[in-house]
Amino acid sequence: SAAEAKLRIAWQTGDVQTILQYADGAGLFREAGLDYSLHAFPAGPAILPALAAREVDIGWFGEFPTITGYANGIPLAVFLIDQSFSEHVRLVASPESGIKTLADLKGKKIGVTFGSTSHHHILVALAQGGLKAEEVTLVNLAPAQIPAAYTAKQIDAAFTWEPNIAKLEEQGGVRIATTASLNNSTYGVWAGRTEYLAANKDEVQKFLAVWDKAVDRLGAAPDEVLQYEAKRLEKSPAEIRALVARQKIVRPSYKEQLTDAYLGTPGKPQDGAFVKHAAEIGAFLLSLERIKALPASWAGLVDQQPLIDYLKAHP
Amino acid sequence: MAPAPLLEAVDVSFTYGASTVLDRVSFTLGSSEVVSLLGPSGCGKTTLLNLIAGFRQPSSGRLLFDGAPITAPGPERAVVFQSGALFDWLTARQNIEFSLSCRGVAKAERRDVSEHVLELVGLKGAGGLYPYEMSGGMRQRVGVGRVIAARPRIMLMDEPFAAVDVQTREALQEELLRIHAATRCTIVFVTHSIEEAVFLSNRVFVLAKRGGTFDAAFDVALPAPRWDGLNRLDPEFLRLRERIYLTMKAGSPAATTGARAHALT
Amino acid sequence: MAPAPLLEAVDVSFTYGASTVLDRVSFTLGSSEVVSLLGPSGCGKTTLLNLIAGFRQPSSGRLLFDGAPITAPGPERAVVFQSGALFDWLTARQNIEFSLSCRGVAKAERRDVSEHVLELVGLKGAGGLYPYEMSGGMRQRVGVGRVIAARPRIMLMDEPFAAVDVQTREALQEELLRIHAATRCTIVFVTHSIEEAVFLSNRVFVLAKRGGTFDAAFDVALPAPRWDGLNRLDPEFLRLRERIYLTMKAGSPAATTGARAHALT
Amino acid sequence: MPSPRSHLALVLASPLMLLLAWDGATRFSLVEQILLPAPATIGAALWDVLTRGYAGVSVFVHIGTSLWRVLTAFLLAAFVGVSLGLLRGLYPRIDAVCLVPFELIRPIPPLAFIPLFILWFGIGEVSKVLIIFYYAMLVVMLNTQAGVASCPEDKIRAARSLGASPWQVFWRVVFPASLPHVVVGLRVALAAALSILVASELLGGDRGLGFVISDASTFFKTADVFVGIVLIGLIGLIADRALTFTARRIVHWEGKT
Amino acid sequence: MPSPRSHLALVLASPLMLLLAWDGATRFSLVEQILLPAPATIGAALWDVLTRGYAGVSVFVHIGTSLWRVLTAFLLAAFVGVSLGLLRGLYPRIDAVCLVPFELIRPIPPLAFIPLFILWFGIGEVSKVLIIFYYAMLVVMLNTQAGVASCPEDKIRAARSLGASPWQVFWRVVFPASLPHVVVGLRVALAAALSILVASELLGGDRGLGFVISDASTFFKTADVFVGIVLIGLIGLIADRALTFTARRIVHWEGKT
Ligand SMILES: Nc1ncnc2c1ncn2[C@@H]1O[C@H](COP(=O)(O)OP(=O)(O)OP(=O)(O)O)[C@@H](O)[C@H]1O
Ligand SMILES: Nc1ncnc2c1ncn2[C@@H]1O[C@H](COP(=O)(O)OP(=O)(O)OP(=O)(O)O)[C@@H](O)[C@H]1O
Ligand SMILES: [Mg+2]
Ligand SMILES: [Mg+2]
Repeated sequence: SAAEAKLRIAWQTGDVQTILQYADGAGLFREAGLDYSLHAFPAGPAILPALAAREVDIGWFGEFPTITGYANGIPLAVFLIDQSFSEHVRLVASPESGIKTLADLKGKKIGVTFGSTSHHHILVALAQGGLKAEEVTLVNLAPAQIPAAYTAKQIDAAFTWEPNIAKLEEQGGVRIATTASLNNSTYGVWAGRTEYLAANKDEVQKFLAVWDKAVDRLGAAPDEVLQYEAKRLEKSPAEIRALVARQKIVRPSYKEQLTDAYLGTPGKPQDGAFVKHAAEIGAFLLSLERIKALPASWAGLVDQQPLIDYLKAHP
Repeated sequence: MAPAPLLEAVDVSFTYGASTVLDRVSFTLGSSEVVSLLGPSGCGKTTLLNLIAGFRQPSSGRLLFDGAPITAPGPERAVVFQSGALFDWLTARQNIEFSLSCRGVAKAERRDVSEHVLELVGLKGAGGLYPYEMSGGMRQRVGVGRVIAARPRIMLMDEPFAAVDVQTREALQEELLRIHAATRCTIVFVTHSIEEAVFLSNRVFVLAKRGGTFDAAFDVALPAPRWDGLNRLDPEFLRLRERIYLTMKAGSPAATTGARAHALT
Repeated sequence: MAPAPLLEAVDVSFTYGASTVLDRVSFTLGSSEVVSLLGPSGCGKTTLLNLIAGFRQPSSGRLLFDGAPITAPGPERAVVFQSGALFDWLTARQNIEFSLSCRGVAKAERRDVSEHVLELVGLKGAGGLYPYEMSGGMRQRVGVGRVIAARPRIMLMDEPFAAVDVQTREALQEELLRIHAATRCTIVFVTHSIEEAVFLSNRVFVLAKRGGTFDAAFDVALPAPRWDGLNRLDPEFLRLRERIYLTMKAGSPAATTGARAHALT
Repeated sequence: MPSPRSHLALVLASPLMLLLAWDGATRFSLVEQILLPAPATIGAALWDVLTRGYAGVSVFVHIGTSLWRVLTAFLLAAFVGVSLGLLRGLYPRIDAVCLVPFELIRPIPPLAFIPLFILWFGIGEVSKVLIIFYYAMLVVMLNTQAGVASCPEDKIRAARSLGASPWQVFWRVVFPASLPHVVVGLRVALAAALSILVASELLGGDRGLGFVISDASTFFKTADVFVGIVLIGLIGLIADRALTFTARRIVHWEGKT
Repeated sequence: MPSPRSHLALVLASPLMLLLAWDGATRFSLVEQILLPAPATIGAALWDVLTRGYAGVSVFVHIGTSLWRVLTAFLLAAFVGVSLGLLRGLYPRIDAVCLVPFELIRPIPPLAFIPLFILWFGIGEVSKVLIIFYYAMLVVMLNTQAGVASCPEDKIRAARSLGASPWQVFWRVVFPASLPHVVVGLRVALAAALSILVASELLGGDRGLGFVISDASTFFKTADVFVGIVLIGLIGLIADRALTFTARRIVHWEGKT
């Protein structure tokens, strides 16, 4: 329509979005003179067609959909790592199942979401427990259905992420493994249409500035920041704080992001941990036949330019 | 010998909303009587049959069959509908066999009966046709055949021969009298043909145009069996026909009381 | 003066699958003629009307209206259906006004016409009833009124008075003749009443039972206007009635050729 | 026929009995609350949602948004579905042309269209209304076409020989004759329109009862899922009763001929 | 009436024309491939899925699994729906009792029931079949009930006065008289059953065409989404034609009275 905003931001209602809710709710974007609009989606995969159809410009994702979208031909690039989770994704087992270690998973029914990071996690976990995939029963369930299936005693354990995994723990589920304990990694990232990122540098820079400021504020006055998301999720600030704490979130600074620990040093994204992680996930997806062929290069999944520009302007 | 009373109507009235269709109609019907109803279009003949059939309840008054009030339709009172009301999904033969198959009569026997009835109503060879493949008069005859096959104690026939040609009509009338002689069932016959009424009935009721009362009743004292004995040009027959014609033309409401008081037994 | 030919049937045949309903029927109909069709039930009268109306096409032969083949129904050929075919969602009045409102006639004028027609068919005061609130005979009269109001060039009437009482029937017959005298429209009239056929028509066609051919045709040479001049007991009238009755009873197939050769003009 | 009074009593008694049975079952711990929250729990959640909104938005905004989508789609579907259905019923050629495309689309799950509709029609109202529209329209069309087939041929013939133009035959005869079928089509379509509200509101956005249900189930808030269910159910019940009530007045002749 | 031959030609021509238009549009870059893959792309994807399966499982397993679920649910729905519909149509008391509960459930989105069905009936076949069943059953029931209402009163009266028991009136008169409506109900329900296959297969599992579609859309494999759509569409088309063909032979009298 005629009145379309210059920056159309997609976000996920099914995930915890503390910074975004604060930046929007407290008017940070507006103060920065950003002409923006927010577009809610139930989950990451739903944002992909919207990006492809140029209905939105940037979006918040777990790294999985960005990898599948990129591999399946959507011209998108990750330009900012919002967070790296170490305990966001967890394997929780019911006490009655008798599962205490990864090796105990043998012969059990485990709920995972096929082709998602949790599927990747469980395969890593099985390998570490010395098990083959055939030795357990993996039950494909959407994250939202996992608490119900667990409650109805349809599964012995489940590997999934917040907020659903917490429902299992609330019911007495026992934590068996996490991203960190498996030495795996998983991220929340901002990705945008490559075409947009190249043509609308101003908007992207304003966005990065606001984001930087909001993340700072979270450290300084957590309750002030968290109140917005608490309201949306209808939880008390304390509950939200507890949730955020369970996720064990690491938010790398913009400077840190342009190192090999994250998006790679300028001009060398292929050496960054993120691209390496993407390549590994890509191989995994290929083995599952969720992507037909690997892209020529995974480096194209990352666009370092916005951060390079930002750091140049804000040394 | 007077036939035993089978149907008794005492001050039967029927109204649709505000309009009175039948107004305190009373009569008695002996078993194995043949009674015809004559009357102007819209005077309530079909409505009266509906009440006797048990499709509707009188708004007031009593209507007794065999001494008990009529509350629902039943196989002892079968109806030939003015509208046909054939089962569109059944062939002529299946329509005729309907009552038999409801009673669980064996297939071979059913077949015998329907074969016979089809011949009787002049539809030999048309047993396999569906209602929509038949002409108006053929449909009507299936409706008649359906009731004949059911062998009810009382047949309620609503203008059953209205859509058939003179020859077929006369043949059907004679068949009906033969069936009546054989089964001694009671027949209430609605028609617009005075000749038909006189030919078939031992009593003829004439309904009045408005108010739905009985205008007059006539005893028919012609020799039986009529189907071969009586010439339709018999002077007594012609005289009665003329009398009824004139009564109806006059539409004299004065006759009403007489009719109500009238009782054959 | 011989009326100009309006309808021409040349060797018209019609079959349903394997069964031949009409077999090489030929006749010519002058404009403003009244012709009656008589014939046993199921002989093909309704089928013939359907062909003239344009509802179906002949399997072979030519059927011309005003010199042109009949390919579709049209307002110049209106039909009174044996089955009624009233519009259930319209009142008696609205049914009668249907053709007028299709032509876009103004409401007030429509109302005048329907008021007049309702009275004509004896349904004054019943204009507001829906078909399911009417008796069988009332419905039939609405069907007649609907066609009268349409003022077609040819009226195709399929047993239009079969379900009404003698008085109403005679009145309707006389009204029909009056309308005919006023409009000079052509009428093809199907009936099972020989008396009615003779009373109304200037020619009577008799169809044969099987094979769907014309059995015989009779010219009716009675004085006009018949609606008040002619006594239904006129000896000429009675003699013709009797002749037709006997012809039909005999069902002589020998007469066929004669009928086919017959032409009034 | 029961009297109107005893009829109403039965109508009201049956849901009450179910409610009591449900309440009893939860009260005497025949089922766990987590499997089936007690009516009181759902009532409390309903009250909470009614007074405080859901996800920071007033419930009336959710209801209004959804109603707007459903009504727009339904009205469009009714109009297009009836028109197409009549045309298909009357003209075999039009029917032949429509047959394969529509019959191919009819069984396709609306959920399958979600990514495609986002691609084609975006994430705004157009997509959301369209996905309800196509589904409801196909139902109305099918029923209307069946209605045409049920129209006695003699009535069409009568109309034509009384001088009705094809257009007049269409609207004055075939349409009223097929109304009994059309009404069923509309009733099925109305409920169907509501029943794909959740799918429709998966097309992006954070407004509407469909969003409430899917969001609540994402966060495993079973009581709130029930709140959404109850609200949609009630809206559907009321709408259906209104439709049926109106239809009965219009199609008064049904079954009486 | 076009001849059967030209009818068939039209039936086949219309999807072919659409296919050509679609192909042309992609060939001349009127739409981007990412929005609408060319027919050839989808054809290749279809071939790939047919020969190599989807997600490591033969496509015939996916099809068979889905068909089994849909057919079981549909047959159950047909039987229960017709029986209940006839009962509701004939007995006002039964209708009154059923009214509110069923009308409350009818508009509820099947997606809303997913968490509840998992809680109540687990993640096995029972859940998946039940969710299709309830939805399809309600459609059949509604149409059947409307069919009863359309049955001319005189026919029921005729049957009763010819000695038919209530049961015989039920099955020999009311049922055949309502068949035209029942058939529409079955057609709508059959497509509806297929159309909630995706929702049904969200109830856990990695088999079935519904799973293929939701999985492909999760991974933005648009061509594979189309493959799922085309397969369900074809199944629906064939099933509907078979149903209609049979029904026309059974309900031969329709519209002719
Ligand atoms: N759809 C059809 N399929 C097969 N045969 C049919 C069909 N319609 C009519 N017929 C046959 O055509 C013949 C003529 O029927 P038609 O209705 O023309 O008779 P009719 O002369 O009008 O009889 P009636 O006086 O009883 O109305 C009948 O024998 C009938 O069985
Ligand atoms: N459902 C109805 N609602 C209102 N009035 C009705 C209804 N059914 C019939 N009537 C009226 O009842 C009266 C009697 O109808 P009925 O069918 O008994 O007449 P009839 O004597 O059989 O006439 P016919 O000889 O024309 O068949 C008519 O005036 C009619 O208008
Ligand atoms: Mg009557
Ligand atoms: Mg006829």
